[in-house]
Amino acid sequence: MSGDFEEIGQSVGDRLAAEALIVDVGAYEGPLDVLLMLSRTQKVDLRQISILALAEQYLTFVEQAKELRIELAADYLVMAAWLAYLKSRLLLPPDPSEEGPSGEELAAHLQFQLARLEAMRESAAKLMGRDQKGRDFFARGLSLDVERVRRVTYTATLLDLMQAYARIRTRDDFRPFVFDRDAVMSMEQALDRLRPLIGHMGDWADLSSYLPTGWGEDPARRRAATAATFAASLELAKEGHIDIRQSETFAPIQIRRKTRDNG
Amino acid sequence: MADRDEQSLFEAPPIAEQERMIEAILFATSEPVTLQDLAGRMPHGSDPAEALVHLRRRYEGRGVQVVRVGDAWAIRTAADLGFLMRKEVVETRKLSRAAIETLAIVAYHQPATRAEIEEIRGVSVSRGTLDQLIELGWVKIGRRKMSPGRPVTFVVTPEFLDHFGLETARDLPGLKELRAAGLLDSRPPPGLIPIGDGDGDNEDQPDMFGDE
Amino acid sequence: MADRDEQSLFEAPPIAEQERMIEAILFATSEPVTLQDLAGRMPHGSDPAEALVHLRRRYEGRGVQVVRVGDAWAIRTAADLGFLMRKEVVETRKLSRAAIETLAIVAYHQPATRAEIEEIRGVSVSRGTLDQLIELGWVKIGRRKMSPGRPVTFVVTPEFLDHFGLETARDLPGLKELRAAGLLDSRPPPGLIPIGDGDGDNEDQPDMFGDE
Repeated sequence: MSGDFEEIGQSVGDRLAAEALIVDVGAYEGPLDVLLMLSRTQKVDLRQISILALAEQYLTFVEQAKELRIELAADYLVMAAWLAYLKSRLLLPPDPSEEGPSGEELAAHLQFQLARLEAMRESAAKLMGRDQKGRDFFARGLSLDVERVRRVTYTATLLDLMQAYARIRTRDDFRPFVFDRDAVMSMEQALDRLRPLIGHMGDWADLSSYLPTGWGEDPARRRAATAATFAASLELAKEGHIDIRQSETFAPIQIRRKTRDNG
Repeated sequence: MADRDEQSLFEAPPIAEQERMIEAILFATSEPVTLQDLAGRMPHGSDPAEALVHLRRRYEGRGVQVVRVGDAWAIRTAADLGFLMRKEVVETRKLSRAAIETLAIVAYHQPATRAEIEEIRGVSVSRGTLDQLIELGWVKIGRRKMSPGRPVTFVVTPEFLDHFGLETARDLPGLKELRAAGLLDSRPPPGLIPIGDGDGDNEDQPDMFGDE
Repeated sequence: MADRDEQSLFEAPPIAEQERMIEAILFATSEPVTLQDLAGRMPHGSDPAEALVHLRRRYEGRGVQVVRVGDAWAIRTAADLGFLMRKEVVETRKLSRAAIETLAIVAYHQPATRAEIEEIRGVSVSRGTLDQLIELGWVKIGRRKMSPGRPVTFVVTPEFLDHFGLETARDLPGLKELRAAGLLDSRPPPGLIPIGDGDGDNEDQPDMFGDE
């Protein structure tokens, strides 16, 4: 009877211990997390904790996991090996010939690690417990974006000015020998000519019909006027005043005033 | 309403507290909020209309205002501070070649008529070019010329002198100096009187500045 | 600036007016605005820092507050009125325990390397965890550490401060106590010195117990 009782008592104790320890390995964030959980059962300051007892608890935890055929990740086993080693260092009298840190130093560091991890956990909880933007306090709902105003300033240096003047004067001196300006029409001239005509433009009409009078006969003058008028019409199209089209390559180019609805 | 009486059992927050609530709601909401909406969000028994009167008064003369938008309410920037919501982006561009040449001609030959500028440049001067220079404050319209048609003339402004670091337009270097500075092609033009032969290059200038 | 002196000739607006201006600017945006930005948008000679002191006081106890976020300023609703704003709440993804702990470690230990985070947690940090925090805009990559391998470090952002209502990273809850307790020290594990070259930065060594 008494034997039975004892047996039952033990098995209940074991079961309780197992339930307390092996909740679900997947819920732990690594061996340090398990150690932290186990250390809470000692109910003392983490700096005062008995590392020896903790190592014992951890090794039991690993043993039980094995019995229950729970596959533990390698780092849990590495920790178990290390704790077993630490346990022996703590139990045996120090070997003066052995190099490296003493068992006490290693144990102290583990205490520090546990205390640090717990401190971070508490801090994380405090942080998340703070008032948070978008939950407890709010930013402006209507964000007026700053309107960006573009202002263009033009610059020129005295050198630019002098170079420009020099360019003009040099050109002047060369002019009688370089150009026959009679057959040259500038785009600006063509623009000046076309602009006032826009208002009178009707439907599609050939570009050639907009050539200035007196420029159509002589081939050189006609070429210059056509080129200038074409360039000017491109400029006007770019400015959105006219439409321009050509039905196929080399077909006559046609222009018309841009209709207002899409401009 | 059926639940009127029930609601009146709850004590409404003090009006100052209601004011705070409306302040927070109007601030955090992206759309203007109607009185009905306000009432729906505030504790039972609140009187948003009255609280709004207080809130509105509190913001009188402040940098933002509580304004009515249709039948809803919103917080908006005070009209006189709209300029703070604009950020000026200054973009610097070089003057176009036509503009700088026109400017140079005005500077060297002032007072210069449009016809004179065109004659010197060898091409017509678009209205936009002169307008731009006038807008920049570097060129202004001078006296009309005493010649047929009495055309207007263009002259450079004190701002022009200031920008280019000149005391007077007469300080502009002459052709001889331009050539010495390597700005003029030193190649003598074929068959032509070389430019800058001593003092002959500025002959048409002094009188132009003289009659100012 | 060359025109500094010239500008100081203009009188800065009265402080009450500057206060209005800051009020308008801060009300207009959901993002914190830096002092520098404020100064840049206000008339020359303005003293936004002083005007802010006044403005902040003015909003004490109101439904919205003038809060400091790092070196920037913003207006936020008072935290006790959050219940009114249920409509405005944006449901955020719940952070994993790993993410929350990693965030805390970065905040309290910054600049923190990945190895340091792993050492403190005792497990390796999955890539997704840091990515998630970076994506939220709460963590960013800081300067590389001057230690072997020059590992990158992680730091918290102004957005983190803004989100948790912190003026500076120094205002993290319990920071002083943790520091006094030595819990923020970077203490290398004894006996592991040869691996980490003495600085505890044994990256790619998440298992710091492994070698003994």
